[in-house]
Amino acid sequence: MFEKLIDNSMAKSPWIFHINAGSCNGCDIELVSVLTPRYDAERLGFRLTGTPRQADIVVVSGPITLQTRDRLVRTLAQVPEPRVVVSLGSCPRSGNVFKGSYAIDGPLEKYTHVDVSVGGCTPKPEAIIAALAKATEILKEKRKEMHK
Amino acid sequence: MLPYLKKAVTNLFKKPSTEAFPAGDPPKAAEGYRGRIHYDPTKCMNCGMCLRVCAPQCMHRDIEKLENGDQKVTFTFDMTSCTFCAMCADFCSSHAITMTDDYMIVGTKLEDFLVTGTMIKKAPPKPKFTPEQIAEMKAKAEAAKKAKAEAAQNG
Amino acid sequence: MMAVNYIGSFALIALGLYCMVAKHNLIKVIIGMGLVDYGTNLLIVSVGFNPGGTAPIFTIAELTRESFFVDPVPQALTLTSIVIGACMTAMSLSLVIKLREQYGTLDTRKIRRLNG
Amino acid sequence: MNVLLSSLFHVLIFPGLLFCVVMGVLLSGLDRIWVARMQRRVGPPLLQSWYDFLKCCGKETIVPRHAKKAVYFAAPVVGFAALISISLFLPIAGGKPAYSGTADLVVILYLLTLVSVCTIVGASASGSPFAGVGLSREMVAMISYELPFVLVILAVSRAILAPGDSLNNIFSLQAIADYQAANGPLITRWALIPAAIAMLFVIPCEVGMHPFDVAEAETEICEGTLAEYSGPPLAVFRLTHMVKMFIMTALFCVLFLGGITTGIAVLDVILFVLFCLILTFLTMSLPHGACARFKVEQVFKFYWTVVAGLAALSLILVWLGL
Amino acid sequence: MNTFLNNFPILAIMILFVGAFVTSLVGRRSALARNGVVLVSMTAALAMMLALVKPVLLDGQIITYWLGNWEPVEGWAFGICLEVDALSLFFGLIVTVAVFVSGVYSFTYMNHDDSLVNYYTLFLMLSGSVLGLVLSGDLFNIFVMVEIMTFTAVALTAFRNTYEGALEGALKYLVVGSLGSTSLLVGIAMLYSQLHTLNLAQISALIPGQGANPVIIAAFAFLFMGFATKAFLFPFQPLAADAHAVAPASISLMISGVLTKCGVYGIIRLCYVLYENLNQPLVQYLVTGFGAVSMFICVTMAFNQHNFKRLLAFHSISQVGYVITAVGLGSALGVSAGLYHAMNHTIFKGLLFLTAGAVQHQTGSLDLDSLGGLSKRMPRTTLLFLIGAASISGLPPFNGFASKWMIYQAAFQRGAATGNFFFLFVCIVALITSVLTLASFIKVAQSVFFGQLPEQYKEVKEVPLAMRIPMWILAVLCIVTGLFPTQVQNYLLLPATSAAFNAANYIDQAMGLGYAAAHGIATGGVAGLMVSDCWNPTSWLMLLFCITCAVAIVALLASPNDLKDAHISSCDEQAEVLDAKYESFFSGEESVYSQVGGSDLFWGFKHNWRKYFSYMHDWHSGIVNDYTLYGVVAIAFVLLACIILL
Repeated sequence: MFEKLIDNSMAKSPWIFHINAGSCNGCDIELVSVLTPRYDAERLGFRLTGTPRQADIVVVSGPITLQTRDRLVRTLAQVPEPRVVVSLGSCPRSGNVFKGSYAIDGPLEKYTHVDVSVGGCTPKPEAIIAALAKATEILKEKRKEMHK
Repeated sequence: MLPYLKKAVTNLFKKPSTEAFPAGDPPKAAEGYRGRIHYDPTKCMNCGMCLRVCAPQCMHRDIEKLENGDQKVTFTFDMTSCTFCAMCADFCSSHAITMTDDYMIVGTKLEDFLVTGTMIKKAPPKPKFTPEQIAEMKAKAEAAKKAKAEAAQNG
Repeated sequence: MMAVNYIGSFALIALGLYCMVAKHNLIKVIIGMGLVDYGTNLLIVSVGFNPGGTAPIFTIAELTRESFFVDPVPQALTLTSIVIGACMTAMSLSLVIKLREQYGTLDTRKIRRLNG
Repeated sequence: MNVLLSSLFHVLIFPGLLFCVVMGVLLSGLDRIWVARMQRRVGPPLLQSWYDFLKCCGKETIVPRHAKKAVYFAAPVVGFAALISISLFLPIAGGKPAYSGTADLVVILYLLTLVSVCTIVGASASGSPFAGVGLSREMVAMISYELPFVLVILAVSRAILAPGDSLNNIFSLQAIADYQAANGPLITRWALIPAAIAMLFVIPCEVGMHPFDVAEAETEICEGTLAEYSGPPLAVFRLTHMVKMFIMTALFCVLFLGGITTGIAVLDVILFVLFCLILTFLTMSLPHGACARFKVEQVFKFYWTVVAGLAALSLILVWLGL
Repeated sequence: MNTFLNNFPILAIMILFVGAFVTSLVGRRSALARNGVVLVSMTAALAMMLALVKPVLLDGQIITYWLGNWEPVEGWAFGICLEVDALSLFFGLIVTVAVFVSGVYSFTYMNHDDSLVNYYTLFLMLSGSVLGLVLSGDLFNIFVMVEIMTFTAVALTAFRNTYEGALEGALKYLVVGSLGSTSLLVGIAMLYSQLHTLNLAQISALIPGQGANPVIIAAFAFLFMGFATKAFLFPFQPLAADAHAVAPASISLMISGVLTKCGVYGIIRLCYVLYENLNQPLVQYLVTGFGAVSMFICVTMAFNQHNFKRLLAFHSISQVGYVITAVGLGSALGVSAGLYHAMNHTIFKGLLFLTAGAVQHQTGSLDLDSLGGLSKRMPRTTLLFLIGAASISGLPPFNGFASKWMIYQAAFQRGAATGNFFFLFVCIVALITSVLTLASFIKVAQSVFFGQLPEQYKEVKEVPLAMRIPMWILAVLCIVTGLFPTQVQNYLLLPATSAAFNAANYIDQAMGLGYAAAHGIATGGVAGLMVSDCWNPTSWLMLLFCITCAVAIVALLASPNDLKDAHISSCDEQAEVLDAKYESFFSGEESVYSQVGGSDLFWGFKHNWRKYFSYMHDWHSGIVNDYTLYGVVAIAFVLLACIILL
């Protein structure tokens, strides 16, 4: 009977867990700047958590280098069920300028279904906020299917 | 012990400096911001410079031969692979590629990120005469010139 | 005159304690324990001494009003205390023998695996 | 029968579950807003903590391989129950406490210890190395705030003890409430001012608020004690964290601001809530907005020297009969 | 009242000694016979003690039994008497219950060892001598029983002599133990020199007449230090640590649960019945001071131990420190709190030692740094350990809480009544020690039972049922005495405390009526004691009720039924699915074995106190001479203090 209530609150308090799969830290700084006073994602209930166990939205940044590949896969597996994967910037989706290099191992699509992507080599915080907002809707949809 | 106590308390009474983005429309990007690529197929002359100069090879060109020798060229720019360095825009001599200031490159499917444009590259105009005709015309011209020269001498 | 006994016993005890505290050889420590024990035995015996009293061995017939004995109870105590002292020494020596086998030395400064 | 009914009411509604949860959510929401405003940002909506709780309830619970399932699930619930039963001992808004045994303060002290122990045993049962580090830090934090907390309790119970008094129930909250009803809140006795200040410092460390939240430091040790928790157990742990804010501020009000009552029950409760809000701002939001997280041994050194000194000072003053 | 009941005390002691003798005879041939004899003698002694409960505790009678029927002649006691009043029966009960539990435990625990005949002979001798000490009413008889107790305890400590350090621990125990016995003997000799009698009742009648006779006061100092050695108080606590670390678990239970209680019994008998001088402030300071110092030092020492049993040993001394502090307060509530804590201590410390024994029996190691995650393989032992740890650290529903709460109450009350800072300081030290106890037991829980299971203990199995039964007996006792403090107070503690205060009745029973009055001993007594009813069943029900409604809410919110299975997904042991989902989060790394436990816990606390900890580490140097030196210095200090100030 609380299901509808829980679904709404799922969209209202999405917690972000950030995985840096070898990124140049441009996107990482942008993601963290989303929580600063200027852009303040906390208005929408976002909160950066330390463990995948407490994460709803997993934000991946950086081309999946060989070193981070199995760590990425292992961490993604440890996120509890209704979860959404957001790829930040161009690298996860296509490997950006590192495409074809020996050190990276393919787009993020190979490992999980990427729900929302943000283009831009360091996307602007507003773009990230828009993406995260879209991610919360998808989260809500997933939660609905989960208990239907 | 609490160095920023005064700052914290005074901030309490100031207006929060947060943008109202999700509420209002997204603020305009800075002037000259290298955002999403805009491709104007009409200006493009399929010289391929952008392809050569693009580091992440985010462009893809496929050429389709039409019956009258024209080429139907479609360019697809993959925004998720572009680094927005605007090299293509600089090298494009016909300024077909320009960088807009649209930074909202957000999407769920791949198609949201593709900028495509197709142009028909006219085949170069066929010479009106075939090479034999040209040879003929040349021979006629020389004959006429010779005839005029003899007329001038006779005259 | 009685003071000599008491001084003697406390001297013995003090000597024994010095031996237990200062000596680093286990055998000497056990000798110290023995000395302390003899000191206390001497103390208990001398507690029960009444000057001029005879040995408390008598038959009911000889028991008269003015027969004056030495107090027998401390002597009984001393007997048990001597027995206890003896088996204490015996047990500690057996422990020392086993320790010598295990640790290879009798120096207390080396037998200190249980510390901290 | 009405004893059962009234105890049901006490447990479930007024000083018990509902009141505590509502107050906890309110205080936690306000705290996050105040901290945001201090950083000149808008801050989350008021009921954000409630949404967090509901969302966690909706999530899947993954029990890791090294975890001990029984203790993993029991720890949050027992901790939460112990916390709620503390609220039964508190004479909220000057009224009679729902349940007053003889020496409530020691019982409250130990129930608070039980709550922290449940967090620690829960972390230990989840078997993750981060949780191991988290529980060791939580224990050090507990040791550090226990000394001043004890000194404050001794000072307060000595203060209300008139010389000729019967020495039987010394640590009882009822006696404290009566004393304050008779001659004004304890904070007005100047000998107890250092104890009140010490208590103000103890509250954030006990609750685990930002400057002293060495146990659940998200950045350094990945959520510390809650590293392996997800779903409903995590929801209960976060609810315990919220309700603890209310319980500790309520305890301060009961100990030091007891006597201020206006007679009308509803008005008293509102006054009580107002005190709790002010206290939350003073003790938890302000330090959170103003300074960064302490290191573990700094927390310990700070509490055992400065705060314990304050409490001991007031204990000595009270002991000399001032 | 020369009923058969009258000679139960001597019968109980004799049965145990005869049992020892018979086991050594019968034991050679068959193990079953040996175990049978041991079991019979233990249960007989326990039954007799329980039979005595009705007359002595409830009706307040005092049973005296003159050995060899040497009744006192015209007011002068010659014979040796056993005098069982409520106080000694209280301790007698603790002793027999602990003996029974430890005996049953050792049937299965010792099956790895050989030459069990000697073990059981010594074991029965130990229990017989301890029971004799508690029941006897004659001073020299107490000394003899103390000697037997020390010898058997030393022999049993060194029972597993191949074990590393066993002989060393036994030798140190013997050497410093002999120091304590000698001081006891010197005290008795001094007393005898002045009073010419050894009967406790008569001594307590004659002492007030002596007034400030220096020899009597010196005797008090020696006797106090003798009993303090047996209770392993402050300067003697390294002995206990060494002895426990190496002794088998059932013997550690005996040493910590029973031997220390005999030291406590001796001190109570000495201060309350013989000298009745605990109303003088100096003696209160002395006894409470000793208790507080040993309480604090032992808990901090226990804080960074690496051996499970050595940690438990230090804790048992710190809990005995609690008891001595409570007893030293001199108030009725203090003594009853002390007795209550003594009983609780034997129960939960016994339980903890048995769990330590179970861990050693299954994994073979006791090192806190190398164990871990045993809760997966030994779930019931973990539950028992948690019960023991919860009660020793004084968490509400368990028995530690009730007795510790009474100790704080008594200390604070004493402080408030007399108005001096010493008792307040003691109360604060007591509260801080209780937190540190909780800290070190959380350390043990994390490094032994929870956390990750190392490779070599993968196949560890649960302890056989025969070993768990005694543990369950103690666990149930833990919970029962914790839940009903009022009943325990009225039936057990009140008679024992009034017996301690009412020396006159003790004297009259032994020496004939009117003897006490003739020597001007006021008939003290104890009015009804205010008791910690704050934790009676109704509040316990309240907490249970809160738990159920909390669980209901979470279950309701979280999981509609179809989501149930998908919702709580935990990996079952059999299908060791190596899916990373159930690995613990290692920030992405392969989850290697990385147990956070043992000595690297509580870094913040240890870092701040590192100078203190390193000093204390060196203080326990392990050299026999140092320990003897500490003992001698302590005896000298107490002697001087008594003579000058008393």
